[in-house]
Amino acid sequence: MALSREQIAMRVARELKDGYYVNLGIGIPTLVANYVPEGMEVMLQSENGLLGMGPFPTEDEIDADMINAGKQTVTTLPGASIFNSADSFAMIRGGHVDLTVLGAFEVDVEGNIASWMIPGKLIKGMGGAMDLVAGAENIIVTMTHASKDGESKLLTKCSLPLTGAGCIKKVLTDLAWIEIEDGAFILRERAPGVSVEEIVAKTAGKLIVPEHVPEMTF
Amino acid sequence: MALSREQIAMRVARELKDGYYVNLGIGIPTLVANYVPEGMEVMLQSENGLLGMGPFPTEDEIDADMINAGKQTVTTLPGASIFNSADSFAMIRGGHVDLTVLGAFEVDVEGNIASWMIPGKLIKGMGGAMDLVAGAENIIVTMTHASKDGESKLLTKCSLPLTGAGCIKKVLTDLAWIEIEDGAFILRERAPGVSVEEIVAKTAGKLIVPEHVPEMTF
Amino acid sequence: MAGFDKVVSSYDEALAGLTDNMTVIAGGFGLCGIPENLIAQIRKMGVKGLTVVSNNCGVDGFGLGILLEDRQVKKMISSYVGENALFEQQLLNGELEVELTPQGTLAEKMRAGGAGIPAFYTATGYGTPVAEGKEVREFKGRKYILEESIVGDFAIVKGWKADRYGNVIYRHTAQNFNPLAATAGKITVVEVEEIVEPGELDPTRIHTPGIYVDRLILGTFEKRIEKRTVRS
Amino acid sequence: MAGFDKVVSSYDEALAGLTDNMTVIAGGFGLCGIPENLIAQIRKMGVKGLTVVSNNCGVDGFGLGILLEDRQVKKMISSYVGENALFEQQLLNGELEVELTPQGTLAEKMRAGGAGIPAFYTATGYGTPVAEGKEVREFKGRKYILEESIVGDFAIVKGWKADRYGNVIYRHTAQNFNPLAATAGKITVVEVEEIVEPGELDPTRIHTPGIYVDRLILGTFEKRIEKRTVRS
Repeated sequence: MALSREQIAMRVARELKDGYYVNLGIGIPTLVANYVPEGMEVMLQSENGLLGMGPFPTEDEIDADMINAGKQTVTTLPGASIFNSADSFAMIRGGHVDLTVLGAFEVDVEGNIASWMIPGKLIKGMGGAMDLVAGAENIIVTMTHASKDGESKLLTKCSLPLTGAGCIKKVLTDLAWIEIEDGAFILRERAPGVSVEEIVAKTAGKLIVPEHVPEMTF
Repeated sequence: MALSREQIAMRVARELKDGYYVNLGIGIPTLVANYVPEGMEVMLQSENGLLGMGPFPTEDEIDADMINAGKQTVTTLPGASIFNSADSFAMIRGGHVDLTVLGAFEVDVEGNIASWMIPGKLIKGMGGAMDLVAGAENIIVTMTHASKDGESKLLTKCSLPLTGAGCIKKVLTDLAWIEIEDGAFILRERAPGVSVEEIVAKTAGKLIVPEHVPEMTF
Repeated sequence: MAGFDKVVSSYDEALAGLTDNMTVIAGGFGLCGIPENLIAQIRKMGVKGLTVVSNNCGVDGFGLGILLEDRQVKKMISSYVGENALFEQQLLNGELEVELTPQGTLAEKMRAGGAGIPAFYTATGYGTPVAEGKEVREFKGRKYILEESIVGDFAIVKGWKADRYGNVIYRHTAQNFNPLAATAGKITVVEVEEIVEPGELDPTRIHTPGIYVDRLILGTFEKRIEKRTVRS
Repeated sequence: MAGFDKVVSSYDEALAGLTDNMTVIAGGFGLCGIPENLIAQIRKMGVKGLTVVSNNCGVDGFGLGILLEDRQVKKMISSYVGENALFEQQLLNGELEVELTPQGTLAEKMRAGGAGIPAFYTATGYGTPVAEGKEVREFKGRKYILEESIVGDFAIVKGWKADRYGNVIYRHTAQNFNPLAATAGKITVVEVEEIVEPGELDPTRIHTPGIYVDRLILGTFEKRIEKRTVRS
């Protein structure tokens, strides 16, 4: 069965390491914060200028001047720091964030990613996503494997305007954990109960299937 | 008679305006702070990261962590701000300082200035001087008109390695107030009792002498 | 000490000199830390043909969004259209020129504008539509694009506290683009919640030194919250 | 929370991994805000062939000056030789390679190194020996030169207070180059006068967020004054 939003977050959380500074994109990536393993600490960076983001506030704590990059009201944890947008992106562009998790419309076998516009139809803008994918060494893209119409989002070549070129190496979809190497997707893990055949069928770009593809367990 | 150090500072101080942010170089320029006209306020920028520099401290106030760009112990005035070196030079390079006063070895009719090294003999380094002359619109150079051997320091072309090219428009020497325009020095004022002839004799670069050259009064 | 007293007493005075076709750089991220009264004053003045540099363009009916309603904006330089329907509609219709700029590049362009740096290289946007028409250059085996700085005729900024000399501090994440915008305006106007005496703010914690501030005004703020999220 | 605890307990540990021929970026201006114990540790370690990036090179017998005595420095990248006789002598003799760099350019090179900006344009140094071999380019009618960023194998930094997570604040003008150096080291080591618990430092006044700091050590400091000036 396809992974739930929560399972996607749980699987991403297994990539965390103690002491990681992490930037979590809007949507599913945000949920990763709920699944940080016991005994491990990570610190969340929000690109609007906050390192050490805490949980949402209580009603009493709500403060219009304290938001995250998704414009949600948040809190800070002890040891947090707050800075301007240039300093925030200096941190990101300079490669100081250990892990970035973000969503996408499409990725391809060259590690390209498209996530910010569908010409003639939807223009969200790139926000900080172009900086994040250009600055981070370690990026996980989370997205559904295929559109509602069954169109694969893992392509030979992205069809939409790019967010970044050749920067993605790890993709977690609702069906599979995939790595990108030497111009191909490599199927590393599959969602519980999802067959290799289904993943192959729903992957448009070249997919390498190792002999053994373990099933994720939760 | 040639101007004293104090008179040079006094003359420069006449160029101040109320509300000016001013950077004063090491040496004579520093003395300008002592002659700010009554009822006028200027704020001193020190390029090591201080805006709103105050006088030297009393013995009790001395603090190793509070110095100016000349490495002298100083104090701050109410309304001061302290920042890092990149922010300090952002302020300077970005043209936010209203007036810069600094010394030099030589200037020439093209507005070039040399102030940081004498090849094979003396290397002080440029410190912040190259940034200051490149960033400021309004610069006053203070220096002696000629060396002890009588060699002019106002030249057709600087002989020493430059600090900045085409950036100087105002020079105050111990003999004269000179402006630089269209490839020539223009004699605007002379020191009390100093003749136009003496100034002409000690100026190597092309010097335009207006019909009337007022004597400075103190 | 009149020379350093940046305080003006009316919003008319605060934006005096702002005319049609000027470039205005605005601080704020989403609706957080936006100079809401200065924006309202721009609407009231009715100036047209503006180029507005701001990460977002407010929302429908609040913040910079109100300038779209009256078609006062010719061009937006922003990173995010997001959920602003009028912004997206005017953009898709071609009524509004938009230069979409990555958020970090936008922040750095403002900083560079204030810092006398005309251009810098960044890997951000390389290989994307953002790179179109821009120089590509390799440093140490990696490709970068050249981005030019931004300077505004006016910068409009929302601070928390300031002293009369224009030294400003920002509150929490309402800082965002504000100190950068402040450096990049030919005329920088700051509105704040509180004005204190010089010396009351700790010199080492001033975010915007007064040298960048031309006019300072005391305002009252709605501080609308865009996404009110709470934990149970 | 071991992952964010940056505190080490000895200077040996603080600079472990520093070897011959590495590049070290040092904070400080003159003798103000210099990482004096980390410098002393480098002398003790006896590493050679260093490239040292620092505005000054201390004075004879104190600060970075002590590394010149033992010929540990192959190259200095600095803006000011000043009154350091040994520095000037080794430079004039050709024993020491020196890349004289304008102070503001040096600061910006460090910031750019930490910020992932490989190069930027500045008017500083145009038409001077500093421009030799560098690209000249015109923007809006003015000439600028291209300057590349600096990254160090190590950055050595002197802070005032820090928490265990490595959030640092600096005292007065001892800030200077320190926060810039801190961003530009592959390994950044900070020595401070006081270590406090996370949460004690106001988040909006932290000069160096802990993300930049790899190792933190508590030191005691002589804080020598270079020019003791007093008013009567």
